[in-house]
Amino acid sequence: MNNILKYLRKGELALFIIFLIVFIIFSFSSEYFFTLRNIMNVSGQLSIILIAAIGFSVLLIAGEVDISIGSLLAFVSLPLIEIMNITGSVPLGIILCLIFGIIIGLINGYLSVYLGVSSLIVTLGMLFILRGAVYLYTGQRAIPDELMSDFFFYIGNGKFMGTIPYAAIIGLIILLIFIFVMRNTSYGRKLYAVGGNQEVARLAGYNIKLLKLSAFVICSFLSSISAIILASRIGSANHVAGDLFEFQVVAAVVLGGVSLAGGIGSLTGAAIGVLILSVISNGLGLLNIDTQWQLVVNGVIIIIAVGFDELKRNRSL
Amino acid sequence: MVNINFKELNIESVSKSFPGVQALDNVSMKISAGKVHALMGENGAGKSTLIKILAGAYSKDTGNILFDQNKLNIRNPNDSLNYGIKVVYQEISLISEFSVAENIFLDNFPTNSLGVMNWNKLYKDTEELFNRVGFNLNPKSKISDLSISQQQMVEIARAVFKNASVVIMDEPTSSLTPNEIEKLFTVIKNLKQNNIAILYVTHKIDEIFKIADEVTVLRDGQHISNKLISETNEELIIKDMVGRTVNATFERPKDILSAKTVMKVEKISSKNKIKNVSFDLHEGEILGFFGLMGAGRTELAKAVFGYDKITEGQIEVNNNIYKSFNTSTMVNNGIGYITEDRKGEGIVKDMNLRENMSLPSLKIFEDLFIINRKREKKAADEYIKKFSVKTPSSERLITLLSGGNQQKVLVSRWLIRELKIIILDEPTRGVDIGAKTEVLSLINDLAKQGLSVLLMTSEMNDLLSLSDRILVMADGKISKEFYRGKVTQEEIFKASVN
Amino acid sequence: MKYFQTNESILFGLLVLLCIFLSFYNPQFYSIQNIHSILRSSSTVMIVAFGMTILLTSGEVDLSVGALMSFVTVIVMDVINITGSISLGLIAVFGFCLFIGLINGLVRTVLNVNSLIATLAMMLILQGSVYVYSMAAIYNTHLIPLFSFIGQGFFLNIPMPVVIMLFILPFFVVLLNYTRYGRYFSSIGSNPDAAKLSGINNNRYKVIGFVITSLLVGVSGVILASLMDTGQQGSAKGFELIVIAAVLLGGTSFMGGKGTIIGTILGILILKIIDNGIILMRIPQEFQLIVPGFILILAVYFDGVRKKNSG
Amino acid sequence: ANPKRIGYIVNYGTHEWYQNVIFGLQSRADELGIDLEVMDANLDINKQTQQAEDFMTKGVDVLIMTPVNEEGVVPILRKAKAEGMPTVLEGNPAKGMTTLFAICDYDAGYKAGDAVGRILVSRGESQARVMDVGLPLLSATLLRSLGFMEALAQHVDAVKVHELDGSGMIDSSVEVASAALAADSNINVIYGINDGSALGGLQAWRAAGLPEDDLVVAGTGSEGLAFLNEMTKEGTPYLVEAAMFPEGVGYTGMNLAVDLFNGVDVPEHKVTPTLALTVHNFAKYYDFDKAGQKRAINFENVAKIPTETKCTKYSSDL
Ligand SMILES: Nc1ncnc2c1ncn2[C@@H]1O[C@H](COP(=O)(O)OP(=O)(O)OP(=O)(O)O)[C@@H](O)[C@H]1O
Ligand SMILES: Nc1ncnc2c1ncn2[C@@H]1O[C@H](COP(=O)(O)OP(=O)(O)OP(=O)(O)O)[C@@H](O)[C@H]1O
Ligand SMILES: [Mg+2]
Ligand SMILES: [Mg+2]
Repeated sequence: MNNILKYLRKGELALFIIFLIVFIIFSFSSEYFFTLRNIMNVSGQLSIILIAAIGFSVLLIAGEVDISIGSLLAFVSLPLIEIMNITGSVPLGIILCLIFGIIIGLINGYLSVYLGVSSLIVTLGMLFILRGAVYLYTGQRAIPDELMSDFFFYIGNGKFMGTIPYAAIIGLIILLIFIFVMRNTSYGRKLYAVGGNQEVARLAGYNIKLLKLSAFVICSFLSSISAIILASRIGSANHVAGDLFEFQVVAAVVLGGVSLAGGIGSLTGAAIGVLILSVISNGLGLLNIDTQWQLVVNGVIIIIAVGFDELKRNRSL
Repeated sequence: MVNINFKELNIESVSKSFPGVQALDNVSMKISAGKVHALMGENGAGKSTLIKILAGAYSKDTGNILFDQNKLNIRNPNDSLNYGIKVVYQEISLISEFSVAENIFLDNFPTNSLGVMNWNKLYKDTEELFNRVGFNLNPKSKISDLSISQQQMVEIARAVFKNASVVIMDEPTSSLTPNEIEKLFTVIKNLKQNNIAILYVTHKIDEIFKIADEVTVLRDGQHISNKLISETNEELIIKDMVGRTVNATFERPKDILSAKTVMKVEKISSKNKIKNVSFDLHEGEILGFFGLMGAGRTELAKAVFGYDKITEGQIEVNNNIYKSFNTSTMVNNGIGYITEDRKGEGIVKDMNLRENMSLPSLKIFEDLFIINRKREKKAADEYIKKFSVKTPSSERLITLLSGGNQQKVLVSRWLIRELKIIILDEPTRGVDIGAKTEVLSLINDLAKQGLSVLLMTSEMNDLLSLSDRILVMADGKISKEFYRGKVTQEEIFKASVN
Repeated sequence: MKYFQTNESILFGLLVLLCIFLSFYNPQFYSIQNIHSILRSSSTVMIVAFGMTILLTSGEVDLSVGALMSFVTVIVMDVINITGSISLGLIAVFGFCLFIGLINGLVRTVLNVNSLIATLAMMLILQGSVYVYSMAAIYNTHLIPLFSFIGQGFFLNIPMPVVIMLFILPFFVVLLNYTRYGRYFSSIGSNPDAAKLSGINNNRYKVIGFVITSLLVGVSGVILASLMDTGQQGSAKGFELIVIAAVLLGGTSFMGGKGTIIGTILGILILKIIDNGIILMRIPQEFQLIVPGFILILAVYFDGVRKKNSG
Repeated sequence: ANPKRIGYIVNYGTHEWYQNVIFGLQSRADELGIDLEVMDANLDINKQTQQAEDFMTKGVDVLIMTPVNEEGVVPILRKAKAEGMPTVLEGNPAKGMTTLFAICDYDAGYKAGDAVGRILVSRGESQARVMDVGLPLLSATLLRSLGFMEALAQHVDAVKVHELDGSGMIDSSVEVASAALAADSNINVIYGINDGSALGGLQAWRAAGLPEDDLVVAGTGSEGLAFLNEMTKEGTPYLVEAAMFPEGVGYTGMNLAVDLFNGVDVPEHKVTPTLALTVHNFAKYYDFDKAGQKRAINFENVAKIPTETKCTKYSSDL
């Protein structure tokens, strides 16, 4: 516990306490909540958002934003499933899916960074374009995974030793890697600097464009990994997948203290943000609260948590 | 590439134009290694532009830059850094979320071959650097927790820390206290001994006689003169700069303290370190404030102006007593405020000069609900002329003006309207000597007409020559009160270190 | 033309090109009916977009407009059904919108929650609570003709929603361009500290921005309810994105500081004409997503190129 | 013995149709003393997957699901099988399912088309020019449109003038239908794949100021009060409703779930009743209180409707 606390900075500590409170409340109010099985379920479920949120945070920290990730989720699962169905090879599908993700990241990045169109606009446009393309390609019908290979099924549904979801393990590994990269490598620090004050970073001789481009690629790449896990969980390339996903990710990440203005925030914080929202959603579901009330509660919690945090830190975005 | 041995940095016929402005017009100069070369000129003369070209931030239109006879190929900041050209910029250029150490090593983080940061080395090297140059800062503190002057010290430390062949300082002392300025001069002497060429830009003429070896003056983007320091004097330089002489002593009325009280600050405290501060301000009085860095002058100004909430005490203006108020309350009571942080809190970057000027006073330009743009423009033009703001028109975006000219606009912002009290926090920072005299004498004139002034400036001479009273602050409290003519610099300093 | 800024001229050119292209393709494009249909569906977006332009100009955003709008359709229909009075229905709607706008504004200013998050949360809350208010859609049982007139009627052969929009429009053009409040909003968006230190009460104007937007949503919501003849939860889905996309297309910056109502109007017309054209041309409706995506990026790109060229 | 707890994951619980399905499920569960727990995936397939996991954690006796998307629930079915959890689907078949209760979309559309055809013939019309306010998103709704058109063609010369995507929502339907009518308003039949679409089409017609005398509007679903309100208006062109009796669907579904739990042999597809409703026959099935905005279903009469054992067409036939 002490070790965990040491790693949490001030703001994150406050969030972590909120998380604990939520956790304890649910543990007392639902008999199913604090069971190994449920905890493991949640950890698998949240990995989809977590992985995308890591990439999203990296990009936010670098001072840019990508709101096309929800559409991207649906889009990159097309090559994944199609290639798997055609070639019968899961790795080939995965590789192609990731390549598509990288390409979209490059396009987003190129348009934003090299052509100088604000990334919000580029990716808002991309949100429409990718979703439209998915509808057009699929004729608004999901493409099923016809291969039905166990390997692919296990990515999103399987559990290591029957207990720990593989998805959770993938999420955790990615999280740890990127926490390290952002904190302790010059690359990570440069991303912070670029997002914190682009002009200063430029005068320090950074290749701003390349750095930002790389952040776009990371964001799309990680979202593509989310897409793979999601596709495995829903056994298809689904045209409705990822609808409003970008909002879920934004909410979690900002709740976790990553600033929309760039240069501020940590992946630990972002992860706690994801944790809080996922646990709330799970707990409310187990308590049989109507989805409608869940929306209300979620909204109120976001306001309270972010507001509380703001008041405490008195930071402004 | 680094540590090139050279005798002179040669700038040959460099020109640069921006739409509507010829910022540099065939400027040539030589900066010798081991010498301090001062660069002077009015606001907008082109000093910062020249520096940015050397730094690779702007590209020049024509001309050459050479180390002796070797042409430098500066396409971007990276090239410039590789040549060892290090710049302390006029506006603070730091990552405010980073630690001091990270900022110092921003362009060259200590890492292993995999790019993993070596934090220990980072902090240790920073510590050593500070010890060497005599700055006293914690390498781990966050920039946003530091005062402007502390930040300026970080900037300076960053520029000189290693591999420098040319160090360029654009008004480095504009936000330093005398004590820190001394330290900076020691650093500069140190650099000279290491055979580094130094280009030093300042508006404070006395400084160049302390450290510079030669001085070049620019006017309107053109090279006017170049003299060894031993062959020139203050008057000559000012004449080169402005084309005339300026006079900078001020007469103040004698009986000002018997005038009626316009503002009564009673025992106010704020979260931002102000503790139990009280003072009166009389009609037409210029009340000076002095304090060392972090003494709390800015915080006091912000508390009085309603920017920071006061937690205790009250303020009486216009016979109204306020315990809780915001900036619009104060503006409506005829109070104005000029910030020390021009870029961060002063200019509105999406607006042009006219809109920046009229922002707090739009009401007076209104016909019914509609702004009368003609009147607004006329008022703006009037102040552009009065302070000789260097701009093609009042419709120019404020960000395209030079730093000093922006400051003039911000001063005009408040003079355009009827004011009872003005709070000036470093109002002449970065303003050239000609305009500075104009600003100060305007303040003096306005005070004579009944405007009351709270003047916070680190320029001791201005403070002494203008203030009717001087309050010295230390640690968020007022430590001593002095009266005009009955105080010396030494006494003020003594009170401020209390 | 003098009132057009350059960016607006580009949009205007684009609009003209679109119209010419479509009329070649299908002469029906210029039929009165079609023009009515385009304008009618543009009006509800425009009305809300006026508020959104102000908000974006002052550096804020409101994602809850779509959810609020569908809530409004339910409230207005329900209250009129119960009381039989349109006035009471409108009072209820605007009271509610005022309340929501205030909350949005206060959460933003007092709790200091970034507005993207604050209004995203409000969107969730409204989406949820509209069902808590009434699980079922509310049908028009009052059958008051005047109510149907609001959305479906014509005045001087102009659809009523357009008339209402045109009635509101001048206020906002004047407000943003010719009054001090316009300047206040821009300065708050561009440099909040500078604005505050100029004696502007940032928080007050931010709250006002949110309230205005919510009230405008009230207007659009009533029109929509009349058009649908129903109070329908879940209607106006994705409305916020369309409004924001249109405002951005119109040249207002998401970072605050710059905003133009004329640009916003042009942006909406372009998007709506594309929507309409796709149906007229009988192209797959999926292109209703793809084409605006491209247009958005292209328009902003060309705007950037132009700015670069002119310095 | 009856199951004690049954979980139902609805795809879109705020839709009137599904509220009435839930009402039917609940009515039957109450009669049998079963605990029914409902979760709403709110059109989010990922959420549906999570909710299925939650129900398995809770260990309900039977899991009923209306898939947000048929392909998307395949892994859930696979997991449920591994867990030995009996599952029942509603609406659409999916790979690996055990049993399904659903209306026949094609047949429902067909019945409405048939009724509209008769009306046109009785009016002496020889051509049906149709605006189909559809929802290409779902195969079910495509089947409805198809059935409708094919039945219509049995009576008159049927042309589909507009094929629109109204998203199944009244507001989008108004919008796309307005544009379509502007392009070509020579229409005499509006078909909506649900009530919102039909009403949206009708509203667009009205907003365009077109005459309603020769128009026939047909909706689908008998989702809630909307069609009853409109149909009972004086002089309305809204004459036909392809009724699908959602309450009846729920009622049937609960019986199916109980059978499955008890190991009774269940059909792969249990078809629920559909019928073309008009203003003349609706009272037999629905007790409609217009002032109170309430309807009550007559389960008995619905049960008496002759019902197919197999649909004429499935989505695989598209
Ligand atoms: N990016 C720019 N775009 C357009 N004009 C510019 C730009 N930068 C500087 N200028 C103009 O070039 C001229 C020279 O400006 P510069 O900043 O070099 O002056 P300066 O000598 O440093 O003045 P100060 O003492 O006020 O800092 C000014 O008229 C300024 O308005
Ligand atoms: N020792 C310190 N450690 C951290 N922050 C400090 C320290 N001293 C001052 N500060 C911060 O520096 C800022 C500026 O200080 P302040 O404005 O009080 O100084 P001042 O008297 O106005 O002098 P100047 O403006 O010349 O720096 C404040 O925001 C304050 O919080
Ligand atoms: Mg300068
Ligand atoms: Mg200060």
